[in-house]
Amino acid sequence: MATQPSAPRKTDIGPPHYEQFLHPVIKKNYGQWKYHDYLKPGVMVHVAESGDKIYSVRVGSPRLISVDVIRMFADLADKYCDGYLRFTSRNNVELMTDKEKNIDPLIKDIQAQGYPVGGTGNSISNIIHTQGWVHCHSAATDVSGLVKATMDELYEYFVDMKLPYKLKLAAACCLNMCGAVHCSDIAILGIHRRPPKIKDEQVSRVCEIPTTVSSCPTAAIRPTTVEGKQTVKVDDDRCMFCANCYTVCPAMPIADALNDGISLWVGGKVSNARSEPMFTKLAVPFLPNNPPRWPEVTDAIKKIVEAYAGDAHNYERLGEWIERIGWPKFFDMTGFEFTKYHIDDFRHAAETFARSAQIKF
Amino acid sequence: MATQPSAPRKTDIGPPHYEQFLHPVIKKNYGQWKYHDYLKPGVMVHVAESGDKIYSVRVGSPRLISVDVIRMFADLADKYCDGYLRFTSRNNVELMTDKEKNIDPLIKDIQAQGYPVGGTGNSISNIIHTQGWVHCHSAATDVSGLVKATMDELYEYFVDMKLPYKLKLAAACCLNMCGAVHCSDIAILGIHRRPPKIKDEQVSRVCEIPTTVSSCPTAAIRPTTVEGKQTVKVDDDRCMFCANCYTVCPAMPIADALNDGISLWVGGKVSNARSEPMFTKLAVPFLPNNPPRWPEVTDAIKKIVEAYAGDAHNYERLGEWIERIGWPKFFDMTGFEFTKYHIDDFRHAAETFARSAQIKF
Amino acid sequence: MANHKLRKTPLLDDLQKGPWPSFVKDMKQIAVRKPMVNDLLGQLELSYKERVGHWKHGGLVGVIGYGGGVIGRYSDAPEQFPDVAHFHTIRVNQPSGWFYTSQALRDLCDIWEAHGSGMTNMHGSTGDCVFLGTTSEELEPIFAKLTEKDWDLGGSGSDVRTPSCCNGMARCEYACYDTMDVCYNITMEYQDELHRPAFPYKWKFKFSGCPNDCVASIARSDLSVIGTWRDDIRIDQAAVKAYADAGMDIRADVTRKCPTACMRYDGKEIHVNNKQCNRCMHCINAMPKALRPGKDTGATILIGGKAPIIEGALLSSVLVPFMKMDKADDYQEFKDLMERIWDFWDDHGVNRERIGECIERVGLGNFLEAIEVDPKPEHVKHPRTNPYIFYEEYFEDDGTDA
Amino acid sequence: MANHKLRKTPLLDDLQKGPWPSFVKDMKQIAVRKPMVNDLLGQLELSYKERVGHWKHGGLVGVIGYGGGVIGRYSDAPEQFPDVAHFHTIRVNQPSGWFYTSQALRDLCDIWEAHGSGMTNMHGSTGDCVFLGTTSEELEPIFAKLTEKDWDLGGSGSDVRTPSCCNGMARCEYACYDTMDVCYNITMEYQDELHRPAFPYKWKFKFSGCPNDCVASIARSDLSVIGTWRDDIRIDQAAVKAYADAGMDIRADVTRKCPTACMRYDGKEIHVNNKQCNRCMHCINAMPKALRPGKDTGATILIGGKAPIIEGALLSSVLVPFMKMDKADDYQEFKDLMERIWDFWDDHGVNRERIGECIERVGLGNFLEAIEVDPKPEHVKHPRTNPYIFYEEYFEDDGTDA
Ligand code: SRM
Ligand code: SRM
Ligand code: SRM
Ligand code: SRM
Ligand code: SF4
Ligand code: SF4
Ligand code: SF4
Ligand code: SF4
Ligand code: SF4
Ligand code: SF4
Ligand code: SF4
Ligand code: SF4
Repeated sequence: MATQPSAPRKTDIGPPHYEQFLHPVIKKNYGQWKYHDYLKPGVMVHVAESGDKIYSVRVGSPRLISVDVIRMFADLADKYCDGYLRFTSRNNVELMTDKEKNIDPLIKDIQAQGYPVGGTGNSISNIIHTQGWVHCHSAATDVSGLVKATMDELYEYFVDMKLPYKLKLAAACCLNMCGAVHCSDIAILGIHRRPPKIKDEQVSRVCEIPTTVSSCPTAAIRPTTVEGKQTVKVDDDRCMFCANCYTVCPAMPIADALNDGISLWVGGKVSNARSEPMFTKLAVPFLPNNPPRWPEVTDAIKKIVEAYAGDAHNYERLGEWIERIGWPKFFDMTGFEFTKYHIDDFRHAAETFARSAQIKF
Repeated sequence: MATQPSAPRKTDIGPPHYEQFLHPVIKKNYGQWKYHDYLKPGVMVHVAESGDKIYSVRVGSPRLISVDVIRMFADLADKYCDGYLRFTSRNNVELMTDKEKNIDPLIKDIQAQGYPVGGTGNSISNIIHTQGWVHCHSAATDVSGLVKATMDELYEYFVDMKLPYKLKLAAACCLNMCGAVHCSDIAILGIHRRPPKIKDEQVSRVCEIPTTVSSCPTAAIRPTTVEGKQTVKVDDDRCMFCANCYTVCPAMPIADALNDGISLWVGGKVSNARSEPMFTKLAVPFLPNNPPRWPEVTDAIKKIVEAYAGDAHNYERLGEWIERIGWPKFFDMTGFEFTKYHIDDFRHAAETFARSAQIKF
Repeated sequence: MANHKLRKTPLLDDLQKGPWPSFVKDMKQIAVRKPMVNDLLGQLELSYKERVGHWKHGGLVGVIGYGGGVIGRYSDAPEQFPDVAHFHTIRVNQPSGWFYTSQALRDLCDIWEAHGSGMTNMHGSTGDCVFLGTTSEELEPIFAKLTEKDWDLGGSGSDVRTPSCCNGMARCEYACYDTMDVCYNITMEYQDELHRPAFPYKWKFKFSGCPNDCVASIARSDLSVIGTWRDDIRIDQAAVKAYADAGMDIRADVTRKCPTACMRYDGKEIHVNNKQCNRCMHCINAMPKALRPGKDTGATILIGGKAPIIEGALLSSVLVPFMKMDKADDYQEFKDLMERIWDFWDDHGVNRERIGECIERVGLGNFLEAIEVDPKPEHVKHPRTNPYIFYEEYFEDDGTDA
Repeated sequence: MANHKLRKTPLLDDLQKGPWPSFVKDMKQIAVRKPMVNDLLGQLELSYKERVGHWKHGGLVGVIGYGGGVIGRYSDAPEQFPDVAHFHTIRVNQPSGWFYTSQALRDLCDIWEAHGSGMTNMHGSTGDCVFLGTTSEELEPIFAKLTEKDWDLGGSGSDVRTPSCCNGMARCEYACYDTMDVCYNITMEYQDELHRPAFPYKWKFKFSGCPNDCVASIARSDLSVIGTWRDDIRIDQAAVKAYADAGMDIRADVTRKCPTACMRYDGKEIHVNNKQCNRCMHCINAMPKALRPGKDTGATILIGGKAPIIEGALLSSVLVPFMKMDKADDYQEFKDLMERIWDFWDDHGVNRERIGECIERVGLGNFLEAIEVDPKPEHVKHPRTNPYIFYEEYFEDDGTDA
């Protein structure tokens, strides 16, 4: 259902060319950078072969921001950065200037607006996250709120660089994992725990039954007829609440106030540094959905962060640390219970069983 | 079809108790050994807390031996070892004595009989193997011959301890892998490469059709009718020649003179030392079945052994060495071609894809 | 100023407290002039109270001629929250590396102030600048104003999704190819594929300048391009000494953490066995002033990364160990490869199956054969361990090939 | 002496040459008095010529009251090789650790000389002493003579297979429990299960005294028992010094090869962080005079190892991280565990499915629950990475458990 056209119409023009958005010092030294250094938390300098320098001040952002906030950053860019700024792949804002003397006043102004400077080096940077109850129909929780609650608790780690190494968090509101949840140091994941409730009257009208049936990874869905209407039924025992059926068939809502909640995952990474990229692994299978502050979730995350902070080596990502000390030790140190849910039972489960006599006592 | 009983009948008595077979020095120091040392290739001494010593002389054996050979060993045991001897988990013979002075004469007598002393420490010990054409209906090749041909070529590595570390070989005559082929440093595996030829007249008589159908890991077998008789048919494209159908249904012979042959595998191990136990990986998908000496096979094995001998570190098993240098280098050094057959395409194939940007150039 | 009644949001109000910037505070401010945001807050408060979302499954909405770029969204309680009865998002294709001028941002803000809620995501997980919340009527006017200012929409649905890249050569000394240029070039090349969904499922490109992979391309894109080099790590031994003098424990923090054990520090200098180095970046990361990637740079191309639905998450796997990313040649080698891959996908893909799953189903060996890439040991962690080989040929009894 | 014509075997004859002892030479010698071996050579020569085997699928043969221990075998060319028309093998249960006296071996040889081909495998891959080639008529007489001399048959078919073990405490300083005694005890305990197949498929036990696993138990047994210890590695620092003095590069060969990096050599002494040590054995193997396992010894119990057919090979996986193997208690803890496992297998196993495959199908978590073993992080390499969790309980709308 598209709306009225306006004339004359330009299409397929793509994004503006990036060059016009580059600070002159960046444009001049493009591809000619030599090294970088941290001046303090949130402040980096990049030095070019030419000797030129560009200073970047990184600012934490909730990502869900209004035009007012964007304009505020635009004003700061005008005042200190010749009108140039950028966002990072973690949704932080970076204000860049070639004038070292601008740094401190800029930081002051930023902080006065209630925004924190940090997120560089051995810190917890911004949390990658997704829509939650703010915009998505699939959400099992609200990640904007979870992120706010969590970052309030972890604030000290954002504005300082006191961790053994960088710690990357992500949050996603359902198993689709639009955030980088499957490969983060710590991941917060909204989950469903109850099979979809089927609106039998609607199924045949709004869904393609064969597509719906085949959407289920565990073949839990079968076609059926209820009161003369074609619909589907779910074998509860085979359902693991992935919601893929709901994605293709709106008549199978799965969100459920009593049963939705949060799971926590740890030890993933993306970079190729030292160890290969790895997936996150289950740490806590279920915590209650407890807005507005999700205290059970933030408590558990703090336990993980503190165990890591106290025990990891320099340059050791969370997953690398756990691999060194061993998973039994991790569960010991955090006090999390190890349950049968931690043991994989999906497709390649058997690849995760411990198949050696190498055991720590 | 059992034969006539003889009376009176003893059953379920189990094997004789091991204690009666232990040399007095072993019995005395049972569980009280302190350390061991190698005196020369094939000769170990174990020293007990008590200071007692037992010397073991290890003798290579083809495993397929007649009562004459066994009696010959029994004679040697009587002459030098107070009548005690044992076999190892790799089918070598071990003659044990508490008299150091017996060692050299014993070795002389063994060698005079045409048997080699060696297989200890950093050597190639005996090849674990199976029945082959000597006794098994499933065999794609003859492992007794293959082992003889291979050990003739690798003899120097048995009677000496000049390798970087121990190198364990195994051979099996079909995918059932009665030898330790799936976890050896180097493995020789007899393979079929042609779908079973179905004896339609026999199937319904000698096979259970549902069992036969369900025996196929790739669901290549379907029931059918030929000239009014119930039988099965195989979808050639789905067959990967595992012979599991033949194991349950004799009317589906799979051995085929033109297509059977040998594949070579590398880099497995069983021990937990340093690295976890690992499976062997495909090195050469197909070499011809070329009795009596299988020169293509022994050549390829020598290439592997020599590359390993020249490049591995001390205490580095073949698989550990390859993991260090990388598979590309292994294929480089041996000159083996890397083909699509090397890339897994069975159940958990995707777990073996290279999923990082860590690459050696 | 507001002629609408501001919603009471006791639960959300708690999130106005605390040191981290508050989206609630921000929204409350803008809600004063934006009824849409006011109702959004109201509905969100309801979700916080009931612990369940209140959006309906999205419908198909969009701008004329495009199949993607807009996500339709409707409230399931429109009587209660009429101003978010329709609440669609618009994905605006961000510039390479998320660089902006203040002016460009103001242009975007003005458009959104005029035609939408005024709330955004800067940025969406895929990389777009996301305009959060408008009605169907506003879509064409927004699109007209965006294109007038040289902006275009990003992807959604079964199409090329908005490509993204790290800041690369713009501000990073590690960049092994020009991520921002490739990202721009590829985005322009595939405008049709981006705007008009015709694939079996979504297709994501992400470009990282080095193996640190700062856009998480290996985890979150179907086609990941990660910079690397083939020659030797450049070493400035004087700078090594400076690190040592400054108190760095080079053995503990650098050489002993090298995953291939190919580095040695002799107390004075660092030595690297470059044949053994796997370009992990660790040593360079730890000593950026002393160590640098080599000069024969390019990229590793990987394929198939994705989130868990349906068969479990996949990291991208190596497709081309090394490709020069040749600007002079307009990245033709890369585009030719894409052509062959998409041809294959056209033929073999099934609906809602990502390319990574498709390759898994068809077999990596068969896939490589089809797209004319030679199988290499670099494609696998290790060769197969199971003996279930589908040999493609056998001899008939008369000796001919079957 | 022979009144049969000796077969010509030109291809096999080539295998009489070369330094490794020749099975052909041996067989040729015995063929002079054993027509069976003469025909075996003839048929084998034919196989070498035609490159294909000549045995038929085995039939069911055995001794009265036993379901296993004999493998039936028939030639597919009995007219050509009448003396191997029947050529069954007999599996004789070897003694623990394959220790013998010369007298015991002679007894076995005499029986086999009288009633079979005289050829053997010393030993079969499972561990049996294998008598290779006899006819159905000879089975009972052989069995009678074997039992008279205190020997019994081993397993075959869907039963407990002949357990085997490393020489352990008999001649190895590393043994952490008494492998030979446990192997004997378990073999005696399960005589019925060994001789009368009643399981869904075969069941193999193997016992290794330490993580070196000299009987390859982790790869080749359904139930692998591998010795280990819980306390600290014993260190004799004087012996460490002796190794150093003798020229050993302790850092290169020992401490740097420690997989957990929990060892340090300070130039004089070795220090181990025992909490971090994973009992891999490497350092002990490298310096047997200086390092020894601790004194609080026992075993790790692992389950599910097997060859590839059908779902791919499996290594055994951890079932009980540490169990005291308590002789005084007649290994009751171990036997109780076996009881629970076999009960489970009875209920859930399917025909020709090994326990490792069964666990994979049912789920390790469910299996552990059924056999009353608490799930522990030691059971897995790492917790699950996919989010597909079968939560077993949810609340109904009225708040009750469903
Ligand atoms: C700005 C940004 C790229 C961009 O185009 O936006 C960026 C910039 C830099 N990254 Fe990054 N990385 C950025 C996201 C990432 C990501 C993606 C992510 O966070 O989701 C990764 C992969 C994450 C992972 O592995 O899970 C990433 C993995 C790295 C690493 C490797 C860390 C490791 O595992 O060892 C380095 C090396 C280092 O830190 O020394 C690195 C290093 C750097 C350097 C030092 C590169 C340079 O010389 O300029 C930059 C400053 C790092 C810092 O924050 O202290 N960057 N970096 C991203 C900032 C995000 C933020 O706001 O916090
Ligand atoms: C006699 C035997 C056990 C038996 O009861 O029969 C045995 C005996 C010893 N083994 Fe073993 N191993 C024996 C088969 C094995 C096997 C199984 C096999 O070969 O199929 C393995 C696992 C193989 C694998 O990992 O693939 C095995 C892995 C080891 C290891 C670990 C090697 C490593 O990976 O680092 C050691 C440690 C060492 O060599 O220092 C070891 C060490 C030893 C020691 C030194 C133990 C001791 O202190 O007495 C013995 C002499 C070793 C030698 O041959 O130099 N034994 N050893 C087996 C001799 C087989 C043969 O005739 O060659
Ligand atoms: C807006 C955004 C989240 C955000 O808050 O940033 C998003 C939102 C949605 N994603 Fe996503 N995805 C977004 C980035 C991602 C990413 C990350 C990325 O692209 O780097 C992923 C993981 C990477 C991947 O593609 O595998 C991702 C994996 C999914 C999936 C699972 C796909 C899979 O193959 O596993 C779905 C389900 C589907 O496609 O049916 C999905 C589906 C959706 C839908 C369309 C909901 C649905 O069930 O149809 C969401 C619409 C929400 C809404 O109302 O706006 N979204 N989605 C991201 C796009 C913004 C942008 O354009 O910049
Ligand atoms: C004799 C022996 C090989 C040898 O030369 O040593 C042997 C011979 C046969 N094995 Fe085996 N297996 C022998 C040890 C093994 C081992 C090794 C072990 O036990 O440590 C294995 C691998 C470990 C395992 O069990 O997984 C082994 C895995 C198989 C398999 C595959 C089972 C699987 O689950 O993958 C089969 C097929 C079957 O059972 O249908 C098999 C089947 C057979 C059959 C019965 C053939 C068949 O298709 O029915 C063979 C009879 C040959 C014959 O004519 O005598 N044999 N078999 C070994 C037994 C001797 C003994 O009692 O000491
Ligand atoms: S993670 Fe799920 S709920 Fe959250 S935005 Fe993505 S699809 Fe929607
Ligand atoms: S939620 Fe997932 S597992 Fe459950 S029925 Fe739907 S598709 Fe199947
Ligand atoms: S490996 Fe195959 S052919 Fe060889 S003995 Fe075992 S079952 Fe028979
Ligand atoms: S050989 Fe294996 S794959 Fe082929 S039909 Fe028989 S069981 Fe199936
Ligand atoms: S991926 Fe590499 S080149 Fe790109 S920003 Fe990160 S460190 Fe720099
Ligand atoms: S880049 Fe990585 S592998 Fe290469 S030398 Fe540096 S630390 Fe070692
Ligand atoms: S497994 Fe251990 S205890 Fe047994 S023989 Fe081997 S090294 Fe000795
Ligand atoms: S046993 Fe292995 S893990 Fe333990 S200290 Fe020795 S080498 Fe290290």
